[in-house]
Amino acid sequence: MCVGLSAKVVKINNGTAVIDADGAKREISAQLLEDLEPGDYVMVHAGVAIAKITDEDDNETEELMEEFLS
Amino acid sequence: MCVGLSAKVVKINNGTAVIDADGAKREISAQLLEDLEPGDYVMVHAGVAIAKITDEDDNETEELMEEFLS
Amino acid sequence: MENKTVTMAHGAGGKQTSELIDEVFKAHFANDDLTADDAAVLVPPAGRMAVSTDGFIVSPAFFPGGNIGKLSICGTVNDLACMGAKPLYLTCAFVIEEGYPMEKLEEIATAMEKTAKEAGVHIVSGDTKVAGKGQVDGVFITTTGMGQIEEGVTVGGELAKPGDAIIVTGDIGRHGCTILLEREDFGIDADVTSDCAPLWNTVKAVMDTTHDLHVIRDATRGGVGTVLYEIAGQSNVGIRLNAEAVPVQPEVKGVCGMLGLEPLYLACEGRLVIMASKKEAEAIVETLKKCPYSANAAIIGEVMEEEAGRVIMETEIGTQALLPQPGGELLPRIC
Amino acid sequence: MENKTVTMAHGAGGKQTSELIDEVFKAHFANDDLTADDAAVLVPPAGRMAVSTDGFIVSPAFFPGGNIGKLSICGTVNDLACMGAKPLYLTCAFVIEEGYPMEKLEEIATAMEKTAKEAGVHIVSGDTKVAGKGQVDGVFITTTGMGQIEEGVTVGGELAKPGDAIIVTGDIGRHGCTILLEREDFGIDADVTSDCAPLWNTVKAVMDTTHDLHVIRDATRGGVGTVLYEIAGQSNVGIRLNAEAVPVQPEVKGVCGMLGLEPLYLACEGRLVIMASKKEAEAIVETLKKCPYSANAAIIGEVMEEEAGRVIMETEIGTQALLPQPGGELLPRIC
Amino acid sequence: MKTAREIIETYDGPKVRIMEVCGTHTHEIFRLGIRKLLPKQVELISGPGCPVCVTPVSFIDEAIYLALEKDVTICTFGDLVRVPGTKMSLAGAREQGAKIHVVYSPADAEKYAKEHSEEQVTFLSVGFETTTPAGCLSVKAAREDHLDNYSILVANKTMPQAYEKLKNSADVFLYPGHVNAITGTRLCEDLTKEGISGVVAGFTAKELLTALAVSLVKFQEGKPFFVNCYPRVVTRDGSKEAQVLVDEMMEACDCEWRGLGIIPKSGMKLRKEWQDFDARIKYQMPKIEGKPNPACRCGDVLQGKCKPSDCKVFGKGCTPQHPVGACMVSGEGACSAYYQYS
Amino acid sequence: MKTAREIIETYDGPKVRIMEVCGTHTHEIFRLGIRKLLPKQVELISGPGCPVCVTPVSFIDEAIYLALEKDVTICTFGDLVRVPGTKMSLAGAREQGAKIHVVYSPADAEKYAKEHSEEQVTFLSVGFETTTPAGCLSVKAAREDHLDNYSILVANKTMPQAYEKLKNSADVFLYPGHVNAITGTRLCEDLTKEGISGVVAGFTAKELLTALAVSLVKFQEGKPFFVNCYPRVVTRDGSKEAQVLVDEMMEACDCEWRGLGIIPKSGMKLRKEWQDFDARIKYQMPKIEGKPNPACRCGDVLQGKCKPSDCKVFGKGCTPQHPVGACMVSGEGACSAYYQYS
Ligand code: SF4
Ligand code: SF4
Ligand SMILES: [Mg+2]
Ligand SMILES: [Mg+2]
Ligand SMILES: [Mg+2]
Ligand SMILES: [Mg+2]
Ligand SMILES: [Mg+2]
Ligand SMILES: [Mg+2]
Ligand SMILES: [Mg+2]
Ligand SMILES: [Mg+2]
Ligand SMILES: [Mg+2]
Ligand SMILES: [Mg+2]
Repeated sequence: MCVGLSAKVVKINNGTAVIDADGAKREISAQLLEDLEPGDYVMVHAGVAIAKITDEDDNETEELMEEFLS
Repeated sequence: MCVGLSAKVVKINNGTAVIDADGAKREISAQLLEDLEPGDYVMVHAGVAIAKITDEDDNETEELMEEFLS
Repeated sequence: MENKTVTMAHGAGGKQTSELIDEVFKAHFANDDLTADDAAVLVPPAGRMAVSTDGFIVSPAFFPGGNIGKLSICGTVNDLACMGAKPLYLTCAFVIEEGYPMEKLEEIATAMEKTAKEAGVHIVSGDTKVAGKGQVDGVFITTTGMGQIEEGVTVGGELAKPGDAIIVTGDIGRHGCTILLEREDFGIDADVTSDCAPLWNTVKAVMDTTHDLHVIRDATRGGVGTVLYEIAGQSNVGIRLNAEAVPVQPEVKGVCGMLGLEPLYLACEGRLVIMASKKEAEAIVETLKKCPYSANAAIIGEVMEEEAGRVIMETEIGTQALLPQPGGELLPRIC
Repeated sequence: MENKTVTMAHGAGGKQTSELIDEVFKAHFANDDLTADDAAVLVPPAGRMAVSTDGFIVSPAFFPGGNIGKLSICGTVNDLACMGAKPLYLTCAFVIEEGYPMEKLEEIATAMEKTAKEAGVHIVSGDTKVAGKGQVDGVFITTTGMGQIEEGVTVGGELAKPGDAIIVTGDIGRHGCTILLEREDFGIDADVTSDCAPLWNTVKAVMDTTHDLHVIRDATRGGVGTVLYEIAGQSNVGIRLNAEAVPVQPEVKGVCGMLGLEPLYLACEGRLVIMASKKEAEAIVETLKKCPYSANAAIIGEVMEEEAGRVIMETEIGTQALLPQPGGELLPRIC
Repeated sequence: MKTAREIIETYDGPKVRIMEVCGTHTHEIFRLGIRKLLPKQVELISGPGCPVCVTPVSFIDEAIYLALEKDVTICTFGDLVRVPGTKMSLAGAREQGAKIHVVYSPADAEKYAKEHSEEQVTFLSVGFETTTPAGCLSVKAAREDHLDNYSILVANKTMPQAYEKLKNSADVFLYPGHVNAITGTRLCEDLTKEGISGVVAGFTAKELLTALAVSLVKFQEGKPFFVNCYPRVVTRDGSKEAQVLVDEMMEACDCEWRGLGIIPKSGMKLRKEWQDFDARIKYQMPKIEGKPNPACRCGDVLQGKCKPSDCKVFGKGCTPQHPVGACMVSGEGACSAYYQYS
Repeated sequence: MKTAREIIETYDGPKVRIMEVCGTHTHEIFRLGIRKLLPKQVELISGPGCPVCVTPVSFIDEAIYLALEKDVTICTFGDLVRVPGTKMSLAGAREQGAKIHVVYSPADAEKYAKEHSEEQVTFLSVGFETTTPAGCLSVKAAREDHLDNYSILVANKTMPQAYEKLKNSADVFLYPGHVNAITGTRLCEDLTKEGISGVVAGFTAKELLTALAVSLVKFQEGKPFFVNCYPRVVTRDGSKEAQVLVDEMMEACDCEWRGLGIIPKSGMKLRKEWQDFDARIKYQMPKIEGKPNPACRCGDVLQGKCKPSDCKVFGKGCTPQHPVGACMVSGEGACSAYYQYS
């Protein structure tokens, strides 16, 4: 379940955030995440930011590979 | 005011009459006229028979002409 | 076809659109010229080409004497015929409301097939769009026809000549009357069916009788009265109409009496107004009476030089009066 | 025109219908071939004739990058162009909702005039129907086009050959994305405008570059994905698509990410899919890049003998996977 | 014996002004081209007998208020659809989403309400004595059917007060045959005592020609007269049933006529016992002041004080396609008839 | 060092059944053609993690009941529009005049209700832990906005009970990354004590390949294991705010899963304090017994007991164009994915 979209926070305002994904912007709820700031990356689902993420990218898989598979 | 249509009564039923004008039939109110019978001719206005008429035709004008103008 | 109704998916351009087209439209319209691609490739007509388009939005779509499918073929075929053109090719574009019963669509396609065959025209290309519930009232059809203009006859609304006889090919107003009774709930019961018919064969028969023809027009929207005013304007002539000669079915007269309407302004979908030299008029009427859709053809008036742009009625008491100009929406009246 | 809105009377076939036609349509569409009669009389195209019809019901009728009028010309012009046919004549049939603002109609006609001029096509005949309030959603337009097929080039959906290169003339899905954002209230703000454009000049430029062309198709309803599946079926070939080579505007990608949609299924109204011998592909792309509507043209895949009827995607990790078949109505999804 | 037509065409008596009160007479006279038969001394004036023409702007405004503000379905005779209100006609309101349902009779409006219990339905009750009973019958039926979604917006009028008001506008009245079918002829007979002459006329060509011929012959006799030239339909007593019905359900009230202003006791309204069905009471109708177009001379036209062609906007700003005043709307309106037939 | 892809392609350990629970995983695995990389011993099973697939027929029937019988505007994720109910889908109801409004988020449904105070609006609240908070937030907003025309029809579900029920269906679970983003990973860690192994997986190609590779390597070690392969999004604790919010507004209840039957305490419903917004209570929803098509083997498919192709109607009566069961509806449904990609 749960199509997720990683996007950058460009504005914060009273429980809501405006996010930007490749230039597509939308207001979403920021109520599930404390102290979000412009510039943060979040995972968005159904109009709600469900997690703050370290990066838009998935490069951390390399560390995982190193840890478990080498 | 008052487009009128002369039509023949083809059916009577409890305050309403079905009239026929050149084959166009419609149910109308017969409440303004006592003892209407199938075969009678009536003048119809806005869905109500407003007068029983002697005939569908206007030949009586000849009598009028004779009376007043000869 | 598993679906009993037309769904949005039928209009989305994918598998189900193809399904709909194959199973309903191609099944009925099949002929050598019909294309599966977005455009048909055709041999163009020789000589001059006539092209006409019309949208059909009749409500209700099914009525005594026909349905919107039959109408959509007749309307365009007749517009071509009125230019003296033999209808060759036809395209049809459907807009269908989400939820429309497949069975009815099938019935419409069947009528189109039958009428196109009778008119000798090939349906060559089509289009299907599905509009959301409430965004279109049932089904709309637009047909566009291409025809080959027969040599030797030139007709047009601007070619009426003083002295021409005016012929109508049958009793007038039946289509408009039928639709009015079906659509509105006026409680009137009258045995009237639409005159909707494809008239190319009729026009062809008249053209074979004489080439001395000036105007051929189908009296559709606005009826015979509107067409006469248009021609009077385009040709800058007057028109004298013999009120008593205009054929009207008694039932149509009765309905018009009840609703305060003038039959001359009721639409026909299978009647032509023809203007031709007076000397040919009798022969034309004779020919028409032998054709299937014009047994009641009649000479109803003549073209004159005076009163240019106007239509004058000769009344039942021998006086002359202007026919009032067609005035927009047909509304029944009590006063 | 005194009226600020379209009334039922404008559709009744009388004086006001003429008024509307004269003041809105004729004022914009005027040309030598435009008729006032019910059918236009035209010189037929030489050689073979292409004929195409399409109904346009886009909602909203006005959108960034165009309106229903522009679209109705582009759609049919492009369908003709895709047959290698120079568009000559066009008919247009309007269905307008009672109460529609005259100003908007005017704007639509203006767009049609401009687009027809650019495409070099003459509007030759029209039709106007007015439907009662609520019986049609604003305005629908059906256009039918007639074109002259240029000699020396034969293209068709059934002519794709294994080894052909597949070219798309620009970034995909902008029209579908634009309409989705305008129509639905998804609260998404993205700078996307429709790609709607008339492409005959583009096709002509390509045909002047090489005659070795097999398929030209505009990727309208259902988008590039649907067109590829259609061609794969018609030509009984497989198609290999390089996912990363398909040009998509970032904003369109972003919107699709949010709504769980695949850009390959979003409609374009100004993009062609071209299949041609691999050896001509570079030259074609070069030509395209010089044309106004195809600066982002790209080779996105090739035709193969294997996997007939299917479209295979080469993914970002170098694996191959079937492109899912187009599946009806586009619906945003969360899972 | 001369025919009626001969009498008319050869009339060489004194100048005479004949007013056809009834709109349907106006319509038929034009349709038959009868005006062209008249010698110069005979002037035909089209009077205020078209209910459409005399319905004031405010009535249309009231109907539109119900349709657009109160979401009421309006049932109406087709005649009213294009009559201009202050801002728009009912057709204009329909463009904005108002539900306007054209009916052939008030009974159909009541039936519509019965079959659409989820809608509120109001019938626009206009017309003279001929039409008023039909409106009353529909209200009676609604009570019998226990409808709480049906009402009528009443603008029914009565003729006698108008004859009084117009008595100096004409020498002879062609009385409206179908009004007299309901009211009988006693009142018209009585009017001779006040010096008002007239004949009751029917509607066919023969009937109209006869009525005109009789008028001219009697006028030349020089005394006030009354003749019932429509005896196949009109009797001395009229329809007792209709008179009783209307009297039971309605009472007279002052009433505005377009162009003529308020004529005391010339209108009808529902009696208290029937007020549940009075749309003005049911919807607590605010006072609506209609603003007719100041250029419009309908009022003068209706009184024979001027010809339609004397109106500055006749045929220019005001045409049947774009009527400014009510007289241009229906074929019965004097302005419309002049425009269309000349 | 081998790449993840190499590890997967060259796996030569014992037979292993890996269940991707999440529909989006299923979708991406097919889109990326990952199945084709797997050696024979690795079986991928598409589990019950698509909320569309596990939504029972009766839920669709309930929504249609509200739309057609109670004239309620239904706001829904697009995913549900084509899911078959007993007689029809929401798309079918829309054909019959139902108002079905597709939204991107529950917040939009609440906004729609706020802007359409004349309509009654119900949002179809489906989904797992990831989606439930969004539904709760919309109800909270509706109370703050004093809306009395907004409610939700709840079919939200929770995953842990499903893992228990399915524990014998797979050797390794690919846990749904976005569920864990909310719930954290503690529960999954604990499952190892019951012998249930799994890894939390992300959704990009790299993330999926890594998760699979880790699964295979750890599986060969022979002991129950848990690894969070999606640490950029998923933490040990998840979103406290979401957990508190949902706990405050909802409580567990027994719940029907399409194909799996009723799983105790696997569903959510609004707590008493929020019942004004519970569509079932607001509209006194009668008990609706959905009748799934008896030919449909969705339940077995979801449990890995059979392949879609083992279903008699797969690809014949049941296609994405004409789905018989929910698994054929969305791209995430196992049957749909099999049909479309093979
Ligand atoms: S012409 Fe028009 S504006 Fe003038 S009096 Fe007649 S209705 Fe009124
Ligand atoms: S193929 Fe269709 S009917 Fe069979 S299990 Fe899958 S969804 Fe159900
Ligand atoms: Mg035409
Ligand atoms: Mg036509
Ligand atoms: Mg025509
Ligand atoms: Mg098409
Ligand atoms: Mg409808
Ligand atoms: Mg086309
Ligand atoms: Mg097209
Ligand atoms: Mg195309
Ligand atoms: Mg036309
Ligand atoms: Mg609308």
